[in-house]
Amino acid sequence: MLVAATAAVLVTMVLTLVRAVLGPRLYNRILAINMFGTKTVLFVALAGFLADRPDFLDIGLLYALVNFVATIAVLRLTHEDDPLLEGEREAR
Amino acid sequence: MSASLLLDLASSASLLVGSLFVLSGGIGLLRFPDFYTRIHAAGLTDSAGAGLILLGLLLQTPGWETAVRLVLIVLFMLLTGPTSTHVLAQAAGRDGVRVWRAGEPRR
Amino acid sequence: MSGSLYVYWLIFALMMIGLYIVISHGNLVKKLIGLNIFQVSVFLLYISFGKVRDGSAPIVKEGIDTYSHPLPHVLILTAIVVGVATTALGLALVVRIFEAYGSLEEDLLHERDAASGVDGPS
Amino acid sequence: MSMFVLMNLTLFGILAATAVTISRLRALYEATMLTALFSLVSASLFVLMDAVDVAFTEAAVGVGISTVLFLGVLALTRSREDVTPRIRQWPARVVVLLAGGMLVYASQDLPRFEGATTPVQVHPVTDVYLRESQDDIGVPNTVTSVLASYRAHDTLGELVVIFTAGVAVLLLLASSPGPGRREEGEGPAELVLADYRVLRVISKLLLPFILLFAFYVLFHGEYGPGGGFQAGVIFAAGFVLYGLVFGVDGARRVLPRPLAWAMIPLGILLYVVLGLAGMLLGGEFLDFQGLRPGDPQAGQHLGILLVETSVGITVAGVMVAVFFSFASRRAAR
Repeated sequence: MLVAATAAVLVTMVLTLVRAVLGPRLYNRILAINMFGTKTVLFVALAGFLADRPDFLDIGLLYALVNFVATIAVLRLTHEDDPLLEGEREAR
Repeated sequence: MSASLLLDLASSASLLVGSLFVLSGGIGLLRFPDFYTRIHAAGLTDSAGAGLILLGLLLQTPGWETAVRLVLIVLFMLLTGPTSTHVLAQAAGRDGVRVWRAGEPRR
Repeated sequence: MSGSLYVYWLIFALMMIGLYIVISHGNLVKKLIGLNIFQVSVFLLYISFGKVRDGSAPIVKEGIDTYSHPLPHVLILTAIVVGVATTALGLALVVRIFEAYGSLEEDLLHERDAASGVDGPS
Repeated sequence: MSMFVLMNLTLFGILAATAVTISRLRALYEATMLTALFSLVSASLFVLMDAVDVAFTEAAVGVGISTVLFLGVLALTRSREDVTPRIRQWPARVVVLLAGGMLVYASQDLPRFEGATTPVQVHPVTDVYLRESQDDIGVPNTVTSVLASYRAHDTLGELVVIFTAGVAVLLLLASSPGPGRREEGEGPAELVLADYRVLRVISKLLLPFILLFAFYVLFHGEYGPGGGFQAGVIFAAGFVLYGLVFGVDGARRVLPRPLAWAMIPLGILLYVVLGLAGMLLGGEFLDFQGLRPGDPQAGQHLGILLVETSVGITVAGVMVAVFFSFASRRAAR
């Protein structure tokens, strides 16, 4: 069952990546990458159990943390008024 | 029917359902028509899918150290996941991303 | 497949994509992103040398005999942090260049240099 | 094909697709975010290849720090790239194909992947690091013992590089005020995120736990993945999060700038003093056996812990100071 779950997580990673590549535009990509981050947390946890060494879950905790930091950073720093982005908003 | 067998069964079931949630969330993220509907899909995998998979792992942990970490991960995700989707949706709203209505082309 | 090299080829492909971004793009930030990709692929190459079949992470535990080699891990661990410090240096230079020139496109920078009589690098 | 190979291939495929997309995207915010994704996937690959410590570092650095710095620079400069002219693309493609072909040709001489008899694995030093270290030092995480004891000189050198790069960034960004340094308490950056109440509450709630996690990573590095480098970066990431939500001035109230700057040389000084202490107690430079007379193992433990602590102090200082100096600069537009 572990294998099945890992496979599901990997497939979802690919699907999420497709959304991140297709976009369109910033917010869809942020959403996709945020979701990709949680999938890597799951993948690392599952990989630890698959390798019979589940004592490395600290990594999963760290991934969850930095994923949050990155999402907040994107939101915060892309909010600066960028005349070019403004132009794009008009064109949307 | 022993306790360990019961645990194994519960763990497998939880993993299976969690995987289905994760997969459906991935498909939803790909297929839904606009940003706000996709947030729904992402929220689904992040809470239900991840929670169930981690619960499934929790049911087959060998020692308490691993169990504590799993619980911490779940708690952390429960705190940060909704926060980031909430902030994302609000930021998108402020930035003028419009809600999709039936009949419009996908975005 | 005991004698396989496929991992190295995949890593080389990643490296080359990074190199391509560095060479072909004129934007300085994009060049740094490409450099980052190249750097991570080099890290992957080093780590792949340390991996051994059926090995386990080199944290010694009762009942486990085969471990992957710890030395590449040590080298790369420090290299990652050094890498981000040098990337920060590059980014600081980018900020100063933008403040001085108002642009980050390599070609434009050369033009400005030529126009003001400063010798750019060819 | 085993499961390991399949997982490897999938992750490498994701990496390649991401890299190609990055190369094609002209919007640099998006490209930067995909770089964060790239870094997460490569960290997962490190986990698969048993390099848990490296995965720890890569995730913390690549996503937590590097992405934030890139985004900060984009906020200060332009976030859109010009179209790459065709005339630049073709020569680059030729060069890349030639170089790649050469590498693939040369790879025939490389030892096979995962081989147990490769030069790396049969070198005598392998046995020292993996087996003898358990008697000499007694630290289960061999990465930590190699990093902080066997190769402590090397680590000192790396720390000096980080120190130098950090000081150079501070000189570049802090010395000359530039066209627009932000006055305290003013500026466009104070606007948006502080308005989100949920985010504010959650971030304030999380900060102590993140810092606690950093200390845990520092002290647990002997038994699990972690150590000074990772702890320093996590510590910095906590402050980056705080600074992002409450503004640079808010973060400065928690960790004043002189303190962050003082941490940079402090760690290196501690490291060198520790090395000299080893010499005074009758050993070589950075020899920890004599730190606890009569008990070389305890001496090694103490030495490793102090090395990790000093590494953590310098790394955290550099990262926080660098972030502050990027964040307190105002866009020149």
